[in-house]
Amino acid sequence: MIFAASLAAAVVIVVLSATALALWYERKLAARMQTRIGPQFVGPIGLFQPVADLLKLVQKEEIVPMGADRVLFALAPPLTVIFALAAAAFVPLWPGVAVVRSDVGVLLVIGFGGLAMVPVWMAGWASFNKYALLGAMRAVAQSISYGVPLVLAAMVPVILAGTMDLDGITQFQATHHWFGLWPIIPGLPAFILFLLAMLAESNRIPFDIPEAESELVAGVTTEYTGMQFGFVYLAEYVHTVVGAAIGSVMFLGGWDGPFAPGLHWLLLKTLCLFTFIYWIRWTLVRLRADQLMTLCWKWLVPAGLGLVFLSAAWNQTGWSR
Amino acid sequence: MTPGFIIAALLIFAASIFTVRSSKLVHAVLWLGAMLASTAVLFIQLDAPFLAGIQLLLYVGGVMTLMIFGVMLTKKSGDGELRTESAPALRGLVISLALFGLLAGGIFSMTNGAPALQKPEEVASIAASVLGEHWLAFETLSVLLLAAMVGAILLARKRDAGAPESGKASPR
Amino acid sequence: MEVTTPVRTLPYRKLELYEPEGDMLTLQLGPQHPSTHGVLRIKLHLDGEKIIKAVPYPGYLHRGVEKLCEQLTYVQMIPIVDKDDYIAPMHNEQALVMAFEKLLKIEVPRRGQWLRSLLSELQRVASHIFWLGTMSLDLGGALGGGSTNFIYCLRERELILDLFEELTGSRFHYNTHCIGGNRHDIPAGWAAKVHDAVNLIRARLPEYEAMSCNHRLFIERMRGVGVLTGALALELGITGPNLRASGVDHDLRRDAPYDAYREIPVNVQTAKEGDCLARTHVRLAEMRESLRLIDLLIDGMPTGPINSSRPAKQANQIKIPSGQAYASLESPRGELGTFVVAGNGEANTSPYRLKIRPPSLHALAALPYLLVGHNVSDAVAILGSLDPIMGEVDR
Amino acid sequence: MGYFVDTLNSIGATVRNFLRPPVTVNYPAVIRPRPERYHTSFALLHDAPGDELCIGCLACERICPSFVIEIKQAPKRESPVTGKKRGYVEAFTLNLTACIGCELCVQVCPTDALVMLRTPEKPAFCREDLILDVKRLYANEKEKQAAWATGSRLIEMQDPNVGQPKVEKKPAPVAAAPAPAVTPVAASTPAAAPAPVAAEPAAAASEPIKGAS
Repeated sequence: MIFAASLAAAVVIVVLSATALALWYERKLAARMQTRIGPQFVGPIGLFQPVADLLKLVQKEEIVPMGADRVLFALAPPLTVIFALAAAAFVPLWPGVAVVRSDVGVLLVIGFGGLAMVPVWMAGWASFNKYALLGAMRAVAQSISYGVPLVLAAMVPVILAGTMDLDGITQFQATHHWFGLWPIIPGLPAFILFLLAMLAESNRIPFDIPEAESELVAGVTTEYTGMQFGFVYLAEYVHTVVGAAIGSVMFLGGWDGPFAPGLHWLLLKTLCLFTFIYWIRWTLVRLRADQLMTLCWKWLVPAGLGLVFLSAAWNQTGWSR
Repeated sequence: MTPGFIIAALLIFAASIFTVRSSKLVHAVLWLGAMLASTAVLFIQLDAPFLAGIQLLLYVGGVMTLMIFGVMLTKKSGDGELRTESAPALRGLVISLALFGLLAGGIFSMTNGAPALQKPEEVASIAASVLGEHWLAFETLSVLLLAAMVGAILLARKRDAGAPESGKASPR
Repeated sequence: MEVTTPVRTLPYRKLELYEPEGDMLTLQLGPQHPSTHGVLRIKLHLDGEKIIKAVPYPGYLHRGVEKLCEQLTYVQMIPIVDKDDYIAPMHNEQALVMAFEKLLKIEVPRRGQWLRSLLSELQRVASHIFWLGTMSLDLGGALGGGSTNFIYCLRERELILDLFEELTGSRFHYNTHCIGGNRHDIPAGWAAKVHDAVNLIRARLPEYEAMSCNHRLFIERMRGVGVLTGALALELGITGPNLRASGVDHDLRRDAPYDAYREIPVNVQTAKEGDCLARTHVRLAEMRESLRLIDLLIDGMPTGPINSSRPAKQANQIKIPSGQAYASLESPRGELGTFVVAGNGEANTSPYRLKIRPPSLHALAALPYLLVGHNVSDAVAILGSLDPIMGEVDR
Repeated sequence: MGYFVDTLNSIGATVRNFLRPPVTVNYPAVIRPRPERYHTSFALLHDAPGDELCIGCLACERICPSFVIEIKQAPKRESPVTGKKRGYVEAFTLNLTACIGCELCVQVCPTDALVMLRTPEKPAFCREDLILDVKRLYANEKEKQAAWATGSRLIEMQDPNVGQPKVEKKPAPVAAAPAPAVTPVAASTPAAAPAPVAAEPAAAASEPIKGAS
């Protein structure tokens, strides 16, 4: 119990500091892609920029718009962070160790991922702002739509490994192959599908229509100021970092690696996935809401169903047993 | 009667009361969500994480979303004027007491006859029972859901075709 | 060019009379909004996310330039109008100066003409490349691929601004046109730099296209969105790339040639579809055409004076007696014209009335027709693709 | 599938740019090379014997489109150098906050007294810092590098009768012959995308830059 609690605290600290680092990393990455330099003045090569940002946000006045639902408005930002962090509890850190080991880890992770929509909607509704409301509407629609391909893509490793335990999936991959590499046919497409759905669930470009800043100013965060905005902003990054971690656990073997399996491999893979996600983000333009739905329901969901079917068929061949 | 159970039960109880008593529909929906989430806590304490996951995914995620959509689609301008009305107290009391009695009777009659849960639930056993023993019910349910989905789509289509196209709206 | 539809019976006329009723969401897009290209307010009546009525309200950037010009002398006006179309100041100056020259019947020397055309084409490339950047920004967001392309485009625009800076000493308030010619002559080594910049931009154009209009995501956002028919465009007085993208082959550089365009033929770029994608393609094609013209102009630059009249040594040096004239040129946004009624009081040093015809204002007039039936997201794309510059609209 | 191909293409574009050197110029630390004709602030000049050049003719005040120049003429008096009677200026106020940098005042100056500066401007902390009076204008002459343009040069460049103006001619240093400083600017700027200008600093380097860093 004490071990689990201290591990949980450690994971929260690690995830939050990784998120802070991710903020800096993304800004540096984007700057270099745009032939700029990026943050460079706060700390060595701008490493403390997130700290400076945080200090700035903390100083700022928190304004509650007139007519807003005060309770929901105040409650929503911390909740976004909590729900985003909750999924991190199930990530197996090294063989056999996670904050929460559960037989149905995949299900719970996806469940918490789906829950993240609720505070976003709360924020949008409570802001008493039309842009925020439109953003909330889009966020809810997008979240439930992309939950379906996300579950379907997650089903593929579950079926292949024969377990819903995240650690079990990783261990299966350690003794066989990583699902992103083999079996190629349900594995790799499922990985891509998972990435796409995860991008959509965490509102990253090209699926960031809930906060499309050129249309909806800032979506649900329009009315938020100061640290409340900081929470929502932080939650997005936590969501992406945790999502990348889960993606690497489910498809890239998690802590498994050529030498000395352990946490470092998980972090490295998470970093790679994170880089990929952000590279995509700083390269593409965003979809329109209706195109997003078309992509989801006409392409990704059927593809996911097909992949689930294929992986079931693959399992029947008995390749692994 | 572990402390965990008491906390969860109190949570459920309070959330239910607030769900009923909230004058704002949005708050009622969110309290309902809280109530469903507390139920998931109960499942976890019963060593049924699968059910807890399903509860989170389907009830808190899915049902809540449906409610939210209902709220959003009925009132678009978002001016927070959505109010709920409670039924007259006496009628409400009678109905809820009757319902409580019915449910309690059912639950007690069940637990008295059935043996207590022996071992923690396993996903595999649930899967086996759903896809083996109860496959007919399972498949029938899926067909029913499919029919409901097709019906919903058809209904939505019909209303859409009947509505005047906004671009062609004529001057008053 | 022929309009067969009787203009007054066009169906979209009725839109103006349509009053949305019932439980509709009214969204004020702007005046403070990230993608209204300045301060424009558009009132959108929404059904869900579908626009059922759109009313643009310009005027938030009104600075009274026309009225101010009635107080200033002819020499003083030229740097003032720089700020109208702040993406292409070169054309503002030239359109103004051309009207005065028409009244005074001054002919610009050949070198001056070629220099003006060269500057005009450079500015056109700068303007279009800036437009491509902002268009990506509108579609991709300030925190996404859009901003990456935006920065690429601005980086290349800097090259041209550097050239202007070297020629005129400033990056924005050029004040390089004067009545009768130009104020600044080409410095040593400038021609080679122009060639370098042109080659660099030409080489990098495919990169921007890969980031924007060759990418299927971008195409899907643009194709079939905001279709502007040629008839509507002509009725509203839309000119420039917006008109040419609607299948109307009209370009003042060819149809009413001025300056060096009398000697160098311009290949006018058109497209049929009239949607946002067509406007993108036309602008990109024009950019390539302008790069070709720049090479020709800088290579064939004649020698001689750049100015045909005595340079200004005092404020009231130029006096224009009563008369009126309209002169227009093809700015990156279309026909930019100046109508001047000269003769204000005894001194004749300032005009009685000066009217600038901004192409962007006419493009904005199409918004109520183009936006209806599209999403909020499309509203941003359509507004961006029309390339309105609010400084020019409101003046 | 096309989406993936197109996405790979655009990723290719970003990767190419990722590998290019950054174009950022760290402004206060590094100052990009200013071209020869670059102009920011103003200065009033003395002639070679040391007399003030400005005769208070009001030409610049009259032509300024944004009316930022205010001149108070001094009564005519004898020049301490030549002994001839000529006009002087008592107060010369130039409000930089509204200046649009059109250079018309420089062009009309009959004695080449008013010039603009090539020294990059520094931000000011209050508006009063941006209002240049006679003292500041003459101080600018001593401290900063004058721009290329003077009245006579601009007129010569535009004069229709001269024909091809002699722009290639190296302009003599104007303001009190500043010591030819090195150009740290061109060297320290990274050779980046605005290469055509940065790579060919011949025109810019010919003019000594003072106080650039």
